[in-house]
Amino acid sequence: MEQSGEYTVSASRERVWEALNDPEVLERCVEGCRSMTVTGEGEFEAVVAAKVGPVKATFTAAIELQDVVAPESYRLQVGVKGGAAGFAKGSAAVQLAECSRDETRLTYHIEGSIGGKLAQIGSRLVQAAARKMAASFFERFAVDIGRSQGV
Amino acid sequence: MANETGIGAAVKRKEDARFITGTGRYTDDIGAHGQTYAVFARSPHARAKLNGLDASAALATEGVVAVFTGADLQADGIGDLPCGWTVHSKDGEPMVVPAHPPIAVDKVNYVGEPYAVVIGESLEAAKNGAEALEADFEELPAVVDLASAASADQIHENVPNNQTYDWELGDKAATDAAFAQAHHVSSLEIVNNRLIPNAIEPRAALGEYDAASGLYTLHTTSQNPHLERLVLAAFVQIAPEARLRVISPDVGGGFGSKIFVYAEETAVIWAAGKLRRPVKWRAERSESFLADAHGRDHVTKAELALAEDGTFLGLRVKTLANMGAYLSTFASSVPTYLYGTLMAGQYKTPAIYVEVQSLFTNTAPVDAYRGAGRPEATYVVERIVETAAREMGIDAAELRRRNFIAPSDFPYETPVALTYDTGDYEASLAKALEHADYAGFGARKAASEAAGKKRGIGFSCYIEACGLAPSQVAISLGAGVGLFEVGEVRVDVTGSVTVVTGSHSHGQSHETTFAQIISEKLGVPFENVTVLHGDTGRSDYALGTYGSRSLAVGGSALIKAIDKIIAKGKKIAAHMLEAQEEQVDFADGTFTVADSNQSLTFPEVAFAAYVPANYPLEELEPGLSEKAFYDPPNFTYPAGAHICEVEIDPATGVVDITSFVAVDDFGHIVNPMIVEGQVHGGLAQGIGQALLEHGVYDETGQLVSGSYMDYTMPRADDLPSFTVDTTVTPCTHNPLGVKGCGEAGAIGSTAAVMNAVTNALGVASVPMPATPETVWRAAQA
Amino acid sequence: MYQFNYHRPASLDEAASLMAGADDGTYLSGGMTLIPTLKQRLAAPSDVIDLGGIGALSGITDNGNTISVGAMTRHAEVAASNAIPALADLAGQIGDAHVRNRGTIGGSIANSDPAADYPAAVVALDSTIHTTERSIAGGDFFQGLFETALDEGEIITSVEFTKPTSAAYAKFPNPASRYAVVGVFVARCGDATCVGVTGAGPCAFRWSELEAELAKSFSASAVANAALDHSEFNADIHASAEFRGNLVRVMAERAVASLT
Amino acid sequence: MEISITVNGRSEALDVPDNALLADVLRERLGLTGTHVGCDTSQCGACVVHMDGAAVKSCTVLAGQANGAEVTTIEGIGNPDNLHPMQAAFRENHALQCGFCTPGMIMSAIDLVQKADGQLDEGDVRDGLEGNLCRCTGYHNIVKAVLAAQDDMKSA
Repeated sequence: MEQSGEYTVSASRERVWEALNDPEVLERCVEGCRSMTVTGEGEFEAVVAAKVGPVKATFTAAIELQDVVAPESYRLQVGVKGGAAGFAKGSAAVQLAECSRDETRLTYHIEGSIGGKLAQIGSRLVQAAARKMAASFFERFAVDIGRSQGV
Repeated sequence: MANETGIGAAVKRKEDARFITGTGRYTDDIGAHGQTYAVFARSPHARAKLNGLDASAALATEGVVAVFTGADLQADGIGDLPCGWTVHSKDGEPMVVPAHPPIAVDKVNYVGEPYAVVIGESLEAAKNGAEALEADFEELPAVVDLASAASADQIHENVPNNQTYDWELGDKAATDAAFAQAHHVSSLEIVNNRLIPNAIEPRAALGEYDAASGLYTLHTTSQNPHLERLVLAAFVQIAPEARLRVISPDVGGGFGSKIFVYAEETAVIWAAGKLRRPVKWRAERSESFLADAHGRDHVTKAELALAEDGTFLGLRVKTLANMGAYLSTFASSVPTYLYGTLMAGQYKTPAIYVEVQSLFTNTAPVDAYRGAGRPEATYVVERIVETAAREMGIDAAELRRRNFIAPSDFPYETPVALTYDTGDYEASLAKALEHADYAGFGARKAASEAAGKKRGIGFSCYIEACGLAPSQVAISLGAGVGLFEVGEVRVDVTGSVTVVTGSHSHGQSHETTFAQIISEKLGVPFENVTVLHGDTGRSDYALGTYGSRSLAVGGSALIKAIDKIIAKGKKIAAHMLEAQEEQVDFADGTFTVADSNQSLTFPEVAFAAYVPANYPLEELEPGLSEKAFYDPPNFTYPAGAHICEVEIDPATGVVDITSFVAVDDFGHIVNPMIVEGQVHGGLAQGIGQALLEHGVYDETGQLVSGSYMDYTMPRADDLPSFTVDTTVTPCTHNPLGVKGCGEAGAIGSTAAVMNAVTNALGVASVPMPATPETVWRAAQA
Repeated sequence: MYQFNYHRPASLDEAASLMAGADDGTYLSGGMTLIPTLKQRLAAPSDVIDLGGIGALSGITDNGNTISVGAMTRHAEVAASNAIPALADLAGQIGDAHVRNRGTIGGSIANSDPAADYPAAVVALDSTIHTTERSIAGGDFFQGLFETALDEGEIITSVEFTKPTSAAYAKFPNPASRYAVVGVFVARCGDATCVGVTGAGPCAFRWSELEAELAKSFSASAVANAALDHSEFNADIHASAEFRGNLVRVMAERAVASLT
Repeated sequence: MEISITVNGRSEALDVPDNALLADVLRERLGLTGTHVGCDTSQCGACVVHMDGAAVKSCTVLAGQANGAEVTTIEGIGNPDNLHPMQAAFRENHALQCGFCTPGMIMSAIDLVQKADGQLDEGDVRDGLEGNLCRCTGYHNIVKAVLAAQDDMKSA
């Protein structure tokens, strides 16, 4: 499963970069996120209550920032364990480009896969659900950062 | 007077009384006092190291009785699941066999592979326990794509290039020479899709151990309980055979997938002994998808060399066969001796060379599925023959006729190691053409075109080798077991008959057809015959049901036992009637003395055998009970002609089968109603493969067609009514003259459908299954 | 299934208060999606609140210009009704006979499965979703993948459909599951035509470009002129986004053709 | 949870877990093992019974939902001496092989015929049975049996 997207965020690239590395911001932007804990340098653990239709499960996600080129790009590596539901893993390559002093273009490219029961019986929904989750995160992120900038 | 319940009569089935009233007894309907429930923890990963397993939380879960790992089984001396057929590579080396512990020990190799079994007081407790297991998996890249598996990561330490063997059959030099002088060469790349058997009854097992006697009893959904027992005793080493009883009660379909000895029943019977409590397991359908052996999954390149007049000169076939992650019980034989040997088809192709490389991937093991190798072979032969006909502009039926082995050619030795005993292929094709109204096809096609549809017709003239046996041939080719069958006729004191057979019925209707044979041969009323099967505690060692063998081998054993009964009955009757044994005849249930009016009924003789007042005890044992083992001298060779006509909606890619004709030669037929039913079912599976069914793994090795939400089972509205007919050339070497009918439908039909689809679309090939999107794309081109 | 507390309230008020009092409650209508999900242990509600005991939620009422379908009305009942034949036809194509005997319109709509059939009719017909709290226009109801305008605890009580002049539903069923790979509902209401599409996107949507073309000329050939961007359509092993795009067109053509 | 259901004409008062399924209650509590379970996603139809006059998949009905209902299973429609016309037609037409799907298939077929008022043709029967999987028969003889039973049920 692969997917790309692009957002223009009303904030400077430095500000966007900071936010992208701020566990509190990340916690606010992941739908259903119950907690986001720093577990190491560029490493977080998130507990997320995810809901896709009738499917409702609490996942633990290990997040690691890789290939960090501040303040331009990183790769967000995510591994999710969902107990009986299965697992998911993926990475989001995020790039920031300066449009102007207070406008930044964020582009992302996501690759991911799921396994276990979700893959076995829910394959028809995987792509749509992944698209929704990615869009939800970056939309929330764009709004969040806009709000923090007083936009 | 014809016997209305004898051979050849469409007798209604004995089995039905219980099945239509809900009183059948399948494994999951059976319970034992104090039983526990097993749930298997299954790998969510296609390939991973299992670095550790913490069972403490699972063991602390309420209602959990025990957690067993692969190491626990090994520590108890439990052996690996074996593969029972050793195939040798071109270089003479035996196939390379990876270890296959029933429960994974330190690595997992396909999604669904069990890595622990949790036993609970209830199913729910066991499930909770399984969820509480903490397995430390270290994921490794999965090998999924068959075409590149040989150069991918090595899955098993002892298996370089992921190759179990690289096999060949036929004369390479002669085949190359044939191609060198060909007028035309047709070639085709074929993917034979992976199928998931999906018997509607999921596999199940109930293991019990009686500490007082040391006897293990396993109720399970097996097609061949004796084989199950043999493997559990000799290889897995649960207990000696004498202390192990395996019972297959009513079994809800098998189609090959219930031949094999699996991890689950192995763990269940072992755990029952360990815990000294009954242990029950029933697969949920999601587990069946992951952990039943799958079928087919080949990638093949085929080439056919022809002379200018269409005479076949040579056939060259190179196949990659997917074994999945481990060698299942008979996996190695399927793409070799059940496949390569059928490449002559119904034709006098003089030179054939087949190469098969069997490879491991991180997917569920692949083994025999209805037809087992022969559908794959038929698909190759009949697709390439049809392709050649189109390329050379010769009518597809005519090209086949030109190359058929003629009735006068039998016995016919093929270049790929078989000797066909008899057949009349032209007769079947002629009958099929008539049923299909081949002459009217052009007009129907024009009508379809006028309506914006595409119509096509396709043929498949298949042959199969079945009635699996003969033992010596099979053993010389690598089989690790004999392939004979046993039949026992126990005449009761009052003259009713109990038949005990080593064959097992899970839909095939042995209780009816075997009773018909008794009714015919002994004149015993059909309703006074009971057929017992599926219990190692009842019948002698035999090999069970697969490869369309029950009647040809098991029925023949029964005939031999009947002959012994009649011979002994004649002796008894001669004594009672004070005649010479040679003077006694037996027919229609009566012993008569030639040229006299003296006679005895079969029950009278039976009574005398058990109440031996007037009886030659000094020469003859009392009682009337005989058994016989039968091992045939050759395979049987059912063959036939299938013709499929389709209409395609090019806008949506939907393929509608407008007619399907199957004319089969099964030799003599005991019950035509049952034979037709077998053909119908086989056709549905063959059509399912062509149009609907597909076991799909994603690139990480997840099975994404793992439920009925995504694996397209043929449903009533996907299929047409079939036109089914037969021709008869009796098998020359078994006493019933029967050939077997269980797999023919699945063997012949797939190629006919795909030939029709490609014919309609006017393209050389369409990937199988020809799903709407696939067909739509081909129709756009 | 995990353990849960099962409730069968007799009234909507009781249902709402059970939900309010539950840790993590879920309503159960027909159960055709929820129960298999629970069996797979893909959800673990503390409380399952069965709406099946609330008699007032069931049944179809013909109001003249509109019909009201109670939320707990089974698909089979709608399929057997005749006030809006296209709606009955749609209901008769849902799942299989057993699903239709249990599944309900309210449950289907509240679930908003991207491949469910009813949503195509809800967006194409002039419809109103009545709930315990308010009335929601059909066009505003579906908001995304399994997302609707419903608030937590809010219960659909009925769905009101305005009778169209004429309408038709064309469906391409998933060969395995019988969900809609694509379903297109075309409704003519006087001069206006509304086209609802299910199966193709994250939720049902109106194909406004086709509606505009059909306003110019109501004919199957108009479909070819309507723009349709399939790049973000759903994709699975049965149908790529591109094939779904084709099927949306073909089903639309067939629905329109059946009305001309 | 206490439930009372009438199964095959007999009323039963049972204490069952809140998460019990009707199929499990029938099979495990009442010993009616003719109702089979063949899948976990509500597709195969082996578990079909009649509940308040409609064919339903008993593996997808909670016991609580069946509280107060009239349930008929394969064991309740006939016996070997007095078969329901649908049972008889299945036997007569060899519409079963392994027998596992048969109870659900018969229960579905009875509901189908009863609702159709004797008007079913082959296509209707095929469509009407789309919720029942059979792996043995290719459906050919099942369709024949249902059409034959339709006539018998009309005259019965």
